[in-house]
Amino acid sequence: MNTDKNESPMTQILADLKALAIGFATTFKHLFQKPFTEEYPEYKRPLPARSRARIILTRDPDGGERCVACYLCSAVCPVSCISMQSAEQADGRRYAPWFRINFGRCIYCGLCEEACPTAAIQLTPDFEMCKQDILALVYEKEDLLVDHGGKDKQYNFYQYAGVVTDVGEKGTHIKEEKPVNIRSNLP
Amino acid sequence: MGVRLSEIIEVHAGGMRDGAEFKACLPGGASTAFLPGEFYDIEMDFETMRKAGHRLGTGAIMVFDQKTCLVAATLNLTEFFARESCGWCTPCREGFPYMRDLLWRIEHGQGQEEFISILSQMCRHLWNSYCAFAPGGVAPIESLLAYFEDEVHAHIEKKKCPFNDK
Amino acid sequence: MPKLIIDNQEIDVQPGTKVIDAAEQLGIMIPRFCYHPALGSVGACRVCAVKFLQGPFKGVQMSCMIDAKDGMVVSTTDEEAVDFRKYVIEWLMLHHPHDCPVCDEGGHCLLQDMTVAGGHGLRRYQGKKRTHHDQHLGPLVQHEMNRCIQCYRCSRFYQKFSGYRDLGVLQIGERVYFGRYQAGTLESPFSGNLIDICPTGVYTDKPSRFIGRRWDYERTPSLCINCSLGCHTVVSTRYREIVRQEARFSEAVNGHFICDRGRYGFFYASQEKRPRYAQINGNEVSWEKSIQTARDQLNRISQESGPGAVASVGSVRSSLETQAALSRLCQKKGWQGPVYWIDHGQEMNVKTAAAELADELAVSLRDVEQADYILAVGADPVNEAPMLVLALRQAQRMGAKVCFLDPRPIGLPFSFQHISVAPQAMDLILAHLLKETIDQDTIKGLEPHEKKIFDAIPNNSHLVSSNQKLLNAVANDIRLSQRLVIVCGTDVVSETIPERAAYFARLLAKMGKQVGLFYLLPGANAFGAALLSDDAPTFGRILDEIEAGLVRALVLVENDPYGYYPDRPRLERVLQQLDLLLVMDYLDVRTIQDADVFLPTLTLYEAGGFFVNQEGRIQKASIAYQGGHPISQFSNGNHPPRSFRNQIPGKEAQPAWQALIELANENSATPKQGVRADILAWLVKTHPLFSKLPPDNAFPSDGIRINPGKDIHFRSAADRLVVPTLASESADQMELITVDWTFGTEELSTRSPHLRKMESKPCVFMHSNDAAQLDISEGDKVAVRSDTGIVSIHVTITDNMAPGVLIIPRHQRLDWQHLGASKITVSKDQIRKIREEEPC
Amino acid sequence: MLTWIAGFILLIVKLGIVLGCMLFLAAYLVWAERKLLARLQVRYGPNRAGKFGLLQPIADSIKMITKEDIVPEAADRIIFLVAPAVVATTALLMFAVVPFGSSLKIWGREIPLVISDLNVGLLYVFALSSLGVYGVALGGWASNSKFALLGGIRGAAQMISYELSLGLSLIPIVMLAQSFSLVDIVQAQANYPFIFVQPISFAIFFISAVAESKRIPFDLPEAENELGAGFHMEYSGMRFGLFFIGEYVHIQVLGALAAVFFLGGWRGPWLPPPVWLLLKIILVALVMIWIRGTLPRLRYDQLMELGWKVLVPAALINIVITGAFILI
Repeated sequence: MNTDKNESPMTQILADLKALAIGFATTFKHLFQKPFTEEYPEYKRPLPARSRARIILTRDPDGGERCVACYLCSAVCPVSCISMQSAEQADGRRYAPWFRINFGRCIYCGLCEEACPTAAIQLTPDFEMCKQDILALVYEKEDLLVDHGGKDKQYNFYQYAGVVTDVGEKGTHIKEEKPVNIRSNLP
Repeated sequence: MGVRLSEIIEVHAGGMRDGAEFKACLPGGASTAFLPGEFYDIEMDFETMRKAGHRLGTGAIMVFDQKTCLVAATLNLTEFFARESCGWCTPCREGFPYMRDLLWRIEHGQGQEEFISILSQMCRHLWNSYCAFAPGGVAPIESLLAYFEDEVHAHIEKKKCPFNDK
Repeated sequence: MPKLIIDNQEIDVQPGTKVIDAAEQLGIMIPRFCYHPALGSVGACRVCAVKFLQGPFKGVQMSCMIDAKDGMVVSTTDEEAVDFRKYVIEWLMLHHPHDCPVCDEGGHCLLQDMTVAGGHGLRRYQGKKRTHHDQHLGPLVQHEMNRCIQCYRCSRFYQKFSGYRDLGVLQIGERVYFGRYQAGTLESPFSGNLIDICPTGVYTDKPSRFIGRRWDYERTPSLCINCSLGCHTVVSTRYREIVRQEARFSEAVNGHFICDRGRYGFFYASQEKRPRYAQINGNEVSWEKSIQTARDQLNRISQESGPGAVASVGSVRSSLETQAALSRLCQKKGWQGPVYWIDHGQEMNVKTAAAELADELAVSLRDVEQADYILAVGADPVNEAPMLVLALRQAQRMGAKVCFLDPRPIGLPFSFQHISVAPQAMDLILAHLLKETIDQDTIKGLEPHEKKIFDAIPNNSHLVSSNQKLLNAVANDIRLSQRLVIVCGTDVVSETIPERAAYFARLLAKMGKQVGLFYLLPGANAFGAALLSDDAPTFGRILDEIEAGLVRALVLVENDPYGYYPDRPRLERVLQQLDLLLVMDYLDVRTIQDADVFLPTLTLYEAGGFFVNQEGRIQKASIAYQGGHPISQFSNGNHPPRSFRNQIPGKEAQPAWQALIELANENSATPKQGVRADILAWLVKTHPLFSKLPPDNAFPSDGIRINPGKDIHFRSAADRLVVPTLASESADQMELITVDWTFGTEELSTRSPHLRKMESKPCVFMHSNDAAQLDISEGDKVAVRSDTGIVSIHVTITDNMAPGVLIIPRHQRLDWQHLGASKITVSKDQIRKIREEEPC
Repeated sequence: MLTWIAGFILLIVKLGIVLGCMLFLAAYLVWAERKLLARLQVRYGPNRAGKFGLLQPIADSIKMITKEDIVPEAADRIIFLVAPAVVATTALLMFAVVPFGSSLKIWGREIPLVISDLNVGLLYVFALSSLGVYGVALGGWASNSKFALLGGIRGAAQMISYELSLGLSLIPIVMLAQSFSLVDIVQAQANYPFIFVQPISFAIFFISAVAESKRIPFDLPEAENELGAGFHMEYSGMRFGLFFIGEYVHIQVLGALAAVFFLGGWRGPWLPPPVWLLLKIILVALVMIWIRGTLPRLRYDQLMELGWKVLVPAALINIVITGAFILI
């Protein structure tokens, strides 16, 4: 209807009818095309590694849990589907005694992964996690924790953090000087 | 007062050593700026020095010849200031070690061009510290960047100290 | 009134206001690390730099160091200042560890905020980071020195502000270290404030370590009820559990700080042992059944033996609502009570304190800081009301002199005078001091009844002689001072002293001085109890009547006689004789075992309520959470249950006032809504004093002060104020008094597992002369025998106390309740040295 | 008496057959629509339940019947419950006057192949069609939800606007057939279907009919991307199903009416009349599906403009022209 004003109404109507005809012809031609659809259970399309689906908790290269229960993922989660409790391990590491993600609520936005300072929480391409019982979608730490480092195999937060854990004493971490000797007057 | 710097060096201090040429001097201890060659004949009194943008300081004159790396000299001075800071205010306590690190990197061939701007900005900001220690301490660095910037650039470009042949 | 312009906005400020505060009044928050309103400005961090465009100062200057002056034009957004501040943040972050995720300060960290706000996101520094070893600073404060940004707040608070010396700065330059010379528990009972004032995570809260983040906490304004000062706090709740308590700024009461007893004294609320279900004879039943049973039984006893056969005991730790509901119940049913006081002495002391605290004499804790002379009588602030120490310290820092008249070994973190006399002699000394101080003109101008009191003061030269010089000096100081505060305790003092202190204060006021009167009371709401317990008997009397069979039913409302009654065998015996013992409490008190009917009640965190502190200030605590089992206990520390419930588990308990009103009503159908408003309306009606009580939504944060003055009737002062004659001093007799300690004696805070670790081992204090006489040396174990029992305890010998006195803490881990009374006399042969392993 | 009983039984049988066919057809129309739409969009469409997804309608109905029937708390309960039935019933009732053959002789009885040959059949159709809008408007209103209410109001406005052009487009037919009875109208097309003489009428009728059935491009009452699901947003389970069935029955009715008014009704060579009618109905339905697969939704103002400024004037002009021709 937005054609030029100088055109006569008849030309306009004809143009409109032509446009309509082209539309109908297009859809009509589609009838005889082979559908594009990939039929899901028979054919599973390989997903890129960075697809956002099921969330995992990874481990650092030494096998320790990466999650330090800093609450950043739960803070950033727009649907509040992550909850946890932090506590201290015997070696001084901060960890989560329990960690829960309600996948019934999760919208797989990946903000938790972005917020995670230790590369612990990561999203994986595995999206097939449909359950009959909605409570079965509430994943506990046991269900989330995996035995590998996910996308980032090397990172170990405690090598940078500078706190005393089994990873190292003060001054033994990456880019750290030996602790200052406060009893010495030497320069 | 009023004695010319050249006179002090050549007459009272017995002149430069053999083969040594005057390159710069610290006119009054570690917390004064380098006096480059153009001030060789300056009169050593408060008024003249102030006019030239310098300070007389404590009167302990240190002379550097052309074979001396002034970056290394400044690094040495900054090392001293970093150690002597009392630790009360942030610019002095953290600024000097930071500048020491940057100078060390420049001297040891790890310098980057942006270090120069960081250094000059920090020099300006260290004037806002609690006492007069930091403004004094940045004087050598400020003058290094003012008069001998080429030398600093040479360090960065060659990725080593040009005075160190090894 | 200097008028200045900050960021194009004009503002008038009080002379002496710093530019940083002037900006804050305009809503411009200039970054700061070292500046703290309580600690003052020192210009160490340099992050509050702004640019002064016009006026007496020019260029980039620290806004915390410069007083606002007329004609100043200040820009906080000037490029140079912003760039400098950016550099300051960069410098501070050079060595800051990469541990925000595991740092408890994360989420309320000033450094974090400023770093993000200043836009510093990438570390340009390529060198190695400086590290420090951390120290163990005791069970309350966690130390992580790597995070330090050298703002000096901690050492300034610890040494300058509070006066303790064991934590401070070591080293110079970039090696500056904040800590103790040797690792060890911090000596100050105010160490928790380090956590609040540290702008980053060097000092973090150990009991709440790794529990949660600030943004997950529900934070509610509350009150501390661990002593009578009623400091303002804010509690953090998470998963149905109070996890942390911090100081809340209060202009009138505690300022910015609170003591450790208050800070960590809240753990009783989520104790695992806390009773949460109603019981009849030890069996859990429903709340309704319990109420019904109690009501029927009480009515039956009331009918059979008259209403006087029922007695009720209230508590000084209950809210005003509970106290009022109990009064209303007793009035309606004609029961005896509510009883609040252990014995006549305590009753007299507290009631006198409440009555004497006239409006013109009452001062707040913060007013004490303004005094130039402080005379403390029978008060031991560190142990009785710790925050008073900080107030005294501020006064002392400003040049005030502090003098203590007390038998106990007073320990304060600053210099003061201490006249150590036996409790009996205190009144005489005070009277003497009074006589020495007041000038003749004032005496002549006295009203006849006041003159009579003055004339009744005898000459006690024999008693005074040993302290003559000190007393004269004190009297002289008092005469010279202008702003005095008399602090008076109510615990170890004899019945005449609170009144004498008030009399002293009145006379000093007549001398033209600005005088304040500051009482310490035995509980958070003792003032309220004093106002609401008109003619009730003491607890001792009630026990007599139970023994005589006159009282058959006893209602204990949030009151645990086992905690304070000094004759435990008798108490046990007498409580057995009752036909009905009804106990309401939120603590796991011993009486629950004896109770026929038990009703669980709510803490102030769950029920909220009003509390009247020792200066007559009504303050409000808000409801922090709904109660019920903490999730961590409910799930055994594992993940929380996955199923839903309609009701919060363990939430059967009701506020005590609710239970009391349900008892008062004849049928069970008492609504849950509106009961509190009813009680308050009743309170206002029956006690006109409370008519000033503002509505909940308009309640001022600092509360309102009600000072009855002489409005409520107590026995006339003139009849009472006679100086007691000193009991004949026998060299063989020792006076034994029981006292409070900062940690270990107070009912609520001793239930905190963390403060448990702070408790010292109970010991008896003894003057070195007495010890020498008895051949006892430091650390020996002695058995002190009284008429009713024996207490075996280690000895601490000191010169810093009155001779002839034994001082025993009412420590929860000590069976001091076998002594028979809180003040008794024992002869020296009743003190016997025993071997360590010998049972007593 | 016997005749009356026989007539009654006959009526019931006819009703049963028609109703059964209609509902069956409605169910498979849904299947056909999904399937065809999918192909128009280069997809497969339902292909899981049975061969080619043929059991899909059954699966759907089982699902809908077993789903929880939710009534919103704030809804006007009675109206909320009745509204879907109004839509479905009025759509079904319209079929009462549609002839699906001339007549049949069984055991010597002349059985007219129409449930009821009303002499005002056309008016009856319009009356019911107008009533149908109550279901939409009331359902939207009773849900007590803003989207549903908006959908209901839009539905009412749309119906009123297009009812007019729908009615006006049929006046020439009545003029030609000289009768309101649908049977007579079909009889009048014995020589040629009216579509040849009244193409403009047919176009107006068809466009209005699509609008009447609230289908794309006129599905503003349920416009998913603005109103969620519009008037039936709060409906679930079989109540939603009733709305759904109502819509597809409506399509059939409109197809039948189009066939009766313009395509010669049950007339056609070789095949039995009801089959011809059925084929014509299906043809109309398929065209509607095709339209759905092709055209985008109109904006509300465009919808109103088309109705009032194009269709109604065009229909009026058409009447005048037809009248002139008949008079001449």
